[in-house]
Order: sequence, then structure tokens, then C-alpha cells
Amino acid sequence: MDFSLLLDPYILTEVLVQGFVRGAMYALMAAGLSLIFGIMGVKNFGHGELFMLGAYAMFFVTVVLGWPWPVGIAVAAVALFIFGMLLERTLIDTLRRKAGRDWVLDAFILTIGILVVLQNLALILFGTSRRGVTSLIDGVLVWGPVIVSYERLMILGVASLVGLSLWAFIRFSSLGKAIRAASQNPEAAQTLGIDIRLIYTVTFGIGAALAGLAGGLLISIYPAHPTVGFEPVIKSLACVILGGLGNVPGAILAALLLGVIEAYSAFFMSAGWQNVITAGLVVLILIVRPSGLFSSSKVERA
Amino acid sequence: MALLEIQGLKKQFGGLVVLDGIELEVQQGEIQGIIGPNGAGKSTLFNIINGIYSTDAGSIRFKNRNIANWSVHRVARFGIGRTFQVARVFNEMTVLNNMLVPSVVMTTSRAEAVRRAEELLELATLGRVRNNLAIEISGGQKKLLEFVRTMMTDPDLILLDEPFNGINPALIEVLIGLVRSLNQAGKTFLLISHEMPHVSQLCDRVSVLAAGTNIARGTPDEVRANPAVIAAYLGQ
Amino acid sequence: MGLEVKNIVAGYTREVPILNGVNLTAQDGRVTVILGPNGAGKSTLLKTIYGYLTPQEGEVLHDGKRIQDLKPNQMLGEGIAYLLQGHSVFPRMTVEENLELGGWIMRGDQKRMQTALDFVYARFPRLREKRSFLAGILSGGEQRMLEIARLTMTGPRTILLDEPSVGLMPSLVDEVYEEISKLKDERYTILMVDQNVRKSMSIADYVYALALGENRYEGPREEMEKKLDDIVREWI
Amino acid sequence: MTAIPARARDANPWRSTPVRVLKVLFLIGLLIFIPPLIDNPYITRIFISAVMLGVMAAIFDLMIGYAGLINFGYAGFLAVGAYTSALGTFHFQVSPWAGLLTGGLATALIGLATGVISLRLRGLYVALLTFFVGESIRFALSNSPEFTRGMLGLSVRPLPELLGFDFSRGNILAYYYLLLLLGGAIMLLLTWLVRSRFGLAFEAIREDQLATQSLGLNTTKYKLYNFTIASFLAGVMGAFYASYLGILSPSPEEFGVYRTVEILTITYVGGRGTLWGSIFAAFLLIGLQEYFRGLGPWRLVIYGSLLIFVMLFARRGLAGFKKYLW
Repeated sequence: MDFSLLLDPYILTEVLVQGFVRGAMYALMAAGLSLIFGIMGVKNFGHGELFMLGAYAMFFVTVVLGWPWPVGIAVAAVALFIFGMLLERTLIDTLRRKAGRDWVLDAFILTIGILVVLQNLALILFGTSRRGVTSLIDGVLVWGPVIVSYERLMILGVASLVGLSLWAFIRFSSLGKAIRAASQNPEAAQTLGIDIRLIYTVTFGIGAALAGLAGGLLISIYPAHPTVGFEPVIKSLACVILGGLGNVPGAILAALLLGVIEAYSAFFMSAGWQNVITAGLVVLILIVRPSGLFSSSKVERA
Repeated sequence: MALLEIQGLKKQFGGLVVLDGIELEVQQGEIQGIIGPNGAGKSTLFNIINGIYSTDAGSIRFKNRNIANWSVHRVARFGIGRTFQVARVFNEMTVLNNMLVPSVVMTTSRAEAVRRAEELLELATLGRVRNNLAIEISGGQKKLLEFVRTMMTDPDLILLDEPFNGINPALIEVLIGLVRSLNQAGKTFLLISHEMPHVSQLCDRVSVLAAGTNIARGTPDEVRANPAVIAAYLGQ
Repeated sequence: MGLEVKNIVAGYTREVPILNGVNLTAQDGRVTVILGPNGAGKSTLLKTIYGYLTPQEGEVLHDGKRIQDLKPNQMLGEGIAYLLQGHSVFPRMTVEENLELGGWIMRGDQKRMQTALDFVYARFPRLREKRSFLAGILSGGEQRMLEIARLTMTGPRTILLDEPSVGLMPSLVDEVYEEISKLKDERYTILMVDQNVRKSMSIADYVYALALGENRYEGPREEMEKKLDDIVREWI
Repeated sequence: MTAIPARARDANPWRSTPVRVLKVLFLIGLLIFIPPLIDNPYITRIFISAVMLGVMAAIFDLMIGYAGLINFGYAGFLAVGAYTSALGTFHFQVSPWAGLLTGGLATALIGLATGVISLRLRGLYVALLTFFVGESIRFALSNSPEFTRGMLGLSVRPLPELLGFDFSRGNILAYYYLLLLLGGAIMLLLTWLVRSRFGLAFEAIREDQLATQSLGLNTTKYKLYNFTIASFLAGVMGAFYASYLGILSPSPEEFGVYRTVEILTITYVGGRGTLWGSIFAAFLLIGLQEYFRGLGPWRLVIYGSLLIFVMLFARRGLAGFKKYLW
């Protein structure tokens, strides 16, 4: 192994861009997962299927209808926002009223059921073939030794924009403040007139929209097929744990870190061993620091 | 020599001092009550004796050993049983199986354990519901079940945390009868309660806790007449 | 008018009601204090009024309107604010955000929100100084100020207070009652549950003493003050 | 002392003890005689799948249903048993019969280690930790093709002849009866375990750890017993699975999350905390799957919907219907 290769600017940019694109996908997924967990205590194992549905929505809009890609991304996000709210109101809300003290674990199992159903419905409706596009935008940016495709720049751009908007929404909008309030002290939030059930529904919708958006955005790299959500959900689950359960900025940071680590380690080992590294890292974190890498507070072990 | 002797016990959570130098002694064979206004630190005291919380300072001598900071199960095996303010029964187990859980770590035979359990259930008027799931019985019955379940470990000292809370008058009579007869059989009790009539009925001595310290001790009548106690209940 | 509670029966389970027919009236613009020993049902009463518990029997009227079928999050819209027992600030949000959330139900109206903020800051200059601090790093006393200030953001007519001084260091308790008496001067209707008998009596207009989920004593402050020692003696 | 409720329940003659014994004997009879009588390898394979997955689900239930510990990397644990046995034969000529034991022991070791590192965690965190442990195992297997042949697939020798019984691959009835013996032994062991003092300890831990400790039980110790015993049995089943299947590959369907979900669904549909419910649920679900084979992925949709339905509306699973069916 020639380590000096890594300092080569061509390779370095390639690795970093590759890493950030992956990281962006993990971040979009992990932000939604973490948001949903932080506020509702639901670890959504079916989050990858929302990614998958986003990818199909994107394919439908851009390839079947032939509309421009920004419309596709918007449609993916909005469709999944609505779908997510429906899922919450019909299934998760019902469970909340029935489960009592086992709620967190039972909600996790419920989302597994959702995963199985959605994945196989997709198989029935769309078949096994991969439906993607070669690229949403053609061309490459050449800047000195650095060569990056416009497509990847677009992905990074859109992901950053969405990340920023999410941050601004949670930080500044009144609904965003209500969501934060509900996560910090639901009982007090209720006394201020905030409808907690509505907050839960909207939160799940937002998480689903982020997953759908990620699925649409990355369609050229991950073409739509029924099991496309598997890798993103596992990796984003890892990021959520690394970042600290319910800590959205932590999850995003962990996602970018993981993306770059994976891109780098692609130089040293096969993709298979990367997965072992990721899983091993998560196990290690859960053992030594269950509150995650970026959290100062002690974790509630529920 | 007292059965339980607590000296200089201190505990803080964050910056808030909850227990500030508690002194307490419980003699073998007595029934002692602990009363005090809300936030006096009564339940915290039990949780520390029981091993749930660590201590910041002080000693807890029980049967001549300092049991401060022992693990919960070790304290239990060394002879301290307890109940909780809200009864912690095993909801999805039958009443009888609730009773048999302590026998897991005892040397008695299963048949012997079942016999003892049924005897205690009868005394607690729970014989009829022994095959029901614990979740199906009333709140008062749960409190009684929790109490007799503790008795299965054959403890020397039993800590009762608000035993009369949320339980109907008939069951209170049962409970008081049980405590009395077990006491006559040599068991020692320390109980937290705000229901003074029952405390007076049962207890030889009462300790008053307020703001994390003990401010008075004596017979129920002495305590009731103590101006410092009334002042504590009136607040500052 | 004010707040009227008529013959309320309520509890966490049907079989053991905590409140067994409580009656009380909080007069408009007055401070009404509810006293009682632990377990008398004081906090449960506030929770029932605020819609956390549905009464099995009885009525709750606010300015003549039946409110017992409303949910907690609809109460502020009816002009009733509620200070929960214990900490209720949002610790990882700034002081100003906490206040804005106090005005959540008027979120569409930027002008009204600003007026409310200005008003609150004028009342609590210390909160203005610390407006951009996270609420979690404020001192215990400041957090309680913030909670009280937050209650007034929407200009409610009635305020329910559950143990406003519990868990505070003794030195801060006076400040809290000073704030409450300011609220009294501003003619809010206040219904307060309190352990700190003397302090709450000092600002009360009318006092109820509950026992075992029922009315025990009631009367204007002056009248009740004379009986205070006797009332408290019943608790111990 | 009279136990009125219990007596009242027994008043129904269909629920009296002798009738129950007959019903159990009848079901066992069906298990023993249907496959040879029908004598159709397809039916026999369905029976094998159902019994095997049912027993695996009952072992899973020992953890989740009795002690409240979820092993969401369960399929990875089965893989340890399967691969230990198969690799032992492949590389070191260990008899596959001994492999049943080595598979179990290796998995017990992994289970003990996982138990130790997950002790501080609860509920969801145990699920996440075990999930990633399971995935690590699977990835490690697929990434060491020089030793495990990875995704190429490891062929496993059939069980050698024992006591005159022929276990060549064609003779699946022999595998079926071996499974009935092995599975029966495991089920009896599990039943004994949950009815013993251990079972009481496990259930108490599931219900309330602090109350359990306050009664003098060292909850840590019993959690480790639970996890280790369940892992040992899972390893034995994994080793049997390897011999029966003949070829192993660490795919997600075989030893990954899909297999875990399949087993978990059987456990939940059978009813948490009811060992024998898992066997009934396995026959129901495997039966449904086969019945709807023509429907392709629809059968998995039914699978998932059933899990959702159980979580929302029939929270005790089939066991909740026991009074109507049994």
C-alpha cells in the first residue's frame, strides 16, 4: 500500500467528494431518524423504505414524466412528508395508545413490520429491476488538479441547502420551537397550548420527507429498487448512535465523518470490511459511550 | 445495640442537598415511623438504605456491618426488605409467582416456598386471587402483595414506603394486622407515612424529617405536641 | 365568576378515586390557596381542572363555561395557565425562546408577541439581561421566575400554581412569593396548591384545606389563620 | 384452600387435563406421521422449515418473551453455530455430530460476551447493540472467503451414518426425525427452564429489575444465564441447519436481518412469553407462505402485515386466542 497516493490532489479530492456525497446521504437519513427518535422515542427501522419510495418518486417524475430534476426532488420530499404523516397517524399513534411501558421497543418492532410490507409492495409494483438515471446533470468541473462532476456538486449543494433549511426551521420557526419544546419537556409544552399529537405527526412527516428527498437526490448513484434502502438505513442508524440518540447535529456530524472514513478506507480494504469497521465502531461506542461521541449529557438507558 | 444505625448520612443531587446529616436508629423488634413534609428526603433515605443510591457521606450500620453503598440485591439478602411508594409488582406474572420470585435465591424447596407463599397470601386476604395476573388486582391488593412478597425473603428489617396510600380502609386493617403479628414474631419495621392516625396506631416511636435533617423523635404523642414539628409543617 | 369546581370525583384508576367530591371556587382577581397533607389530592385536583384527568363526576366551570371535556393544550386558549410542579423550563432553549413558547397560541401575531415580550421584560428585567442564555444554565430561582413570566405571556385570566416553592433553596423562596403577590396585585385569578403553609397564607385571600380527597375546612384568610395550628396538627 | 378461578376454568370438559393430554398426543402424532404418510419431499421440507424456525423462535422467545432482552442480531448467532460446525468439518475433519456441540459452545461464548457488553444497556439499546454484533459476524464471514468461502458458499458435508440411520442428503425424512428429536429436546429443556426458578427470575427481570433486585436476586447474573443459554441452543440449531441445508452463505436472507425478522415475527405472532406458541405460529406462517407461494412477494406482505396487526391489535399473539382454540 502506497500511502503517498493519498496526498495526491486528484485522489484526495476524489476521496473527499466521494466521502461527502456519501456523508450527505447518511446525514439526510440520520437527521430524520434522529429527529424522530429524539422527539417520539421511535427508532424507525423502516426509514430505508422511505428512502426507496423517494427514489421511485424521483424516477417517476424525471424519467416517466420527463420533468426537470428539481421538481422530482420536491415531489419526492412532499410525497413522503404526507406518507410519513399518514403512517404516524394510522399505525404509530395507535401503538402509542396500546403499548404502555414497552412503547420504545414495540415501536421499533412495528417499524420492522412496516419495512417488510413496504419493501415487498415495492417488489410487486415495480419489480426487481433497477430504475435510475445515469446522471441528472452532465459535465465536470475542472479546477487545477481538481476534477468534480457537476452532479456531485449539485448533490452536495442541495443536501447542504436542505440541512440549513432544516436547521433554520427548527431554530427559528414557531413550529420548530414547539418541536424542540416537546422533545425537552412534553408536559410543559402541553400546558402552553402545544398539541403534542400534532407535533409527533409532523415530526414523523419531516423525517420521512428527508428520507424521501435523499432517495430522490441520489438516484443516479443508487437507482431505485425494492431493497435500495437497506444500506442507507443501516449506515444512518450507525450515525444516529455515534452522534448520540436524538442528537440531530451529532448525527449529521457523525454522518459526514463516516462518509469520509468510508471513502478513505476504500483505499485500504474491500467494501465488505468497511461494513465490519462501521459495525465494530458502533458496538464499541455502545459499550464505552452509549450517549454517543458528541454528547455531554448522560444517556437515559431506557 | 441497635439493629439499624445511621450516622451523618448526606446526599446531594446536583447542587440540591436532599439529606443533610441524618441520624437514625432502629431497635430490634420495634415499629418506627418516619414522618415529615413533602421533600423532606424520606424516600431518598429508603433508596439509600436499599442501595439504589450511593451515599455522599455517613454510615449505615445494619447488624453491625456498614452496608452503605452495597448493591441492592446484597442489601436484600443481608436482611432488609422494602416496599415502594407506588407498588412495584410483576404485572404480567400471577400473584403466586410474584410471591415465589424471592425463592429463586433461597435454599428452601419449591413445595416449602409455595406453602409459605400461600400462607402469607391467605393472611393478606389474597388467597382468592393467587392465580390471577398481578395486573388484574386492585391497587390496594398490589400494595399488600408487594408487602407479603417482601416477607418471603424472611427479612429482619422491613422498610414500608407509604403503605397506606391508595388502599381502602378494609385492606388497611388487614395490613395493620399483618404488621402487628409479624412484629410480634420478631420482625422490625421502619415505615414512612403521612397518615398519622395509622402511624400512631402502629408505631412505638416516630422520627420527624424536614429539609433533609431529623428535627424530632419520640412517641407519636410527644412528636405531635412538639412545636418544632408543627413549625416544620407550616413552612418557613 | 372565576373558576368553580363542583363535586369533582376523579383519580388515576376508577376503583381508587383520589378526589371524592371536592367543591371549591377561586374568585376572580383573588388568591385562593389549597392546603392539605400529602395525599390529600391537591395536585390531582389541579390536574383534573387542567384536563389531564377526566372527572368521573362533577363539573369544572371557568367564567361559567364547562371546561372539563377540554384537553390540556386547549386550556390556555380558555385563559387558564398552569405552573407544573417541579422544573418546567425548556433547558436547551434560550430564555427568550421559552417566553415565545409561552405565547405559542398567538404565534401568528408578531405584534402581540412583541408587546407581550416587552411587558414581561419590563416586569422581569433580569430575564431581559439573560434573554439569550440557555434556560438550563439559569439558577433555580431564575428558572422559576422564567416559568412564572412564561405563564403571563398570553395574558390569561386564571393561573394555577402547583407547589411554586418546592425544590428551591430556602433563600429563593421569598422571591417567588413576592412575584406571586405581584401577580395578585395585577388582579389575576390565582389558584395555588402549597406545602409552605405560612408563606402561602401570607398572600391568600381565601383558603381551602383538603383531607383524603374531600373538603375539610375553608374560610377567608383571617379566619383560617386562627385555626392554622389545629389544621396542621391534624396532618401529623 | 380452594382456588375457585382455576376450578371454574377446568369445568369445561374440553379443557380438562386428560383431554389436553390427548390433544397434545394427537398433535405430536401428526408431526410424526404426516410426513412419512404423505411421503412427498416437498411436504417434508415444509415440516422441517416449520419445526426448525419454530424452535428457533422459541429460543428467541426465551430472551425477549421471558427476560425482556431482545437479540436483534439473532441470525448472526445462528450463523456462528452453522459455520463453526461446518468449518470444523471442512478444515479440521471434526465430525458434524460433534459440530452440533461445538456450534452450540462457540455461540454460547459469543452470547456470553455480547451479554457482558450489553449489561449496562436496556431495551432498544440492547436491540441496536446485538444488531450490529450480528452484522459484524455476518460481514466477517463474507469477508474471509479464503477461510469461509464467503458469498461463494461453503458446502457442508451431510451428517455421517449414526446407529444405522442414513443421513445422506436424499433422505430428508432422517433429517426430519433428527430435528424432531433435537427440537423436542430443546423445547422440553426450555419449558423446564421457564417453569424452574430461572424462569421466575427471568420474568421478574422483564417486569421490573429494581423490584427483582430488592428481593435479593442478582439480575446481572440471570441476564447472562439467559443470554448464554439461548445462544447455546441457537448455535445447536444453527449447526443442524448447516447440515440440513448443505450449503452456507452469509447473505442477509440467510443469516442477516431478514432471517432475524422472520424469526421475530414468528415469536411475536405466537405470543411473547409462550414457547409453544412459536411452534404453532411457525406452522401458520410457513404454511401461509407455502400456500401463497404463487403470490410471490405478497406472502411477505402478509407476513409484515401480520406483525403489524399483532403489535397493534393482538398484542398477545396466538396465545391471546388460546381460550378459543385450545
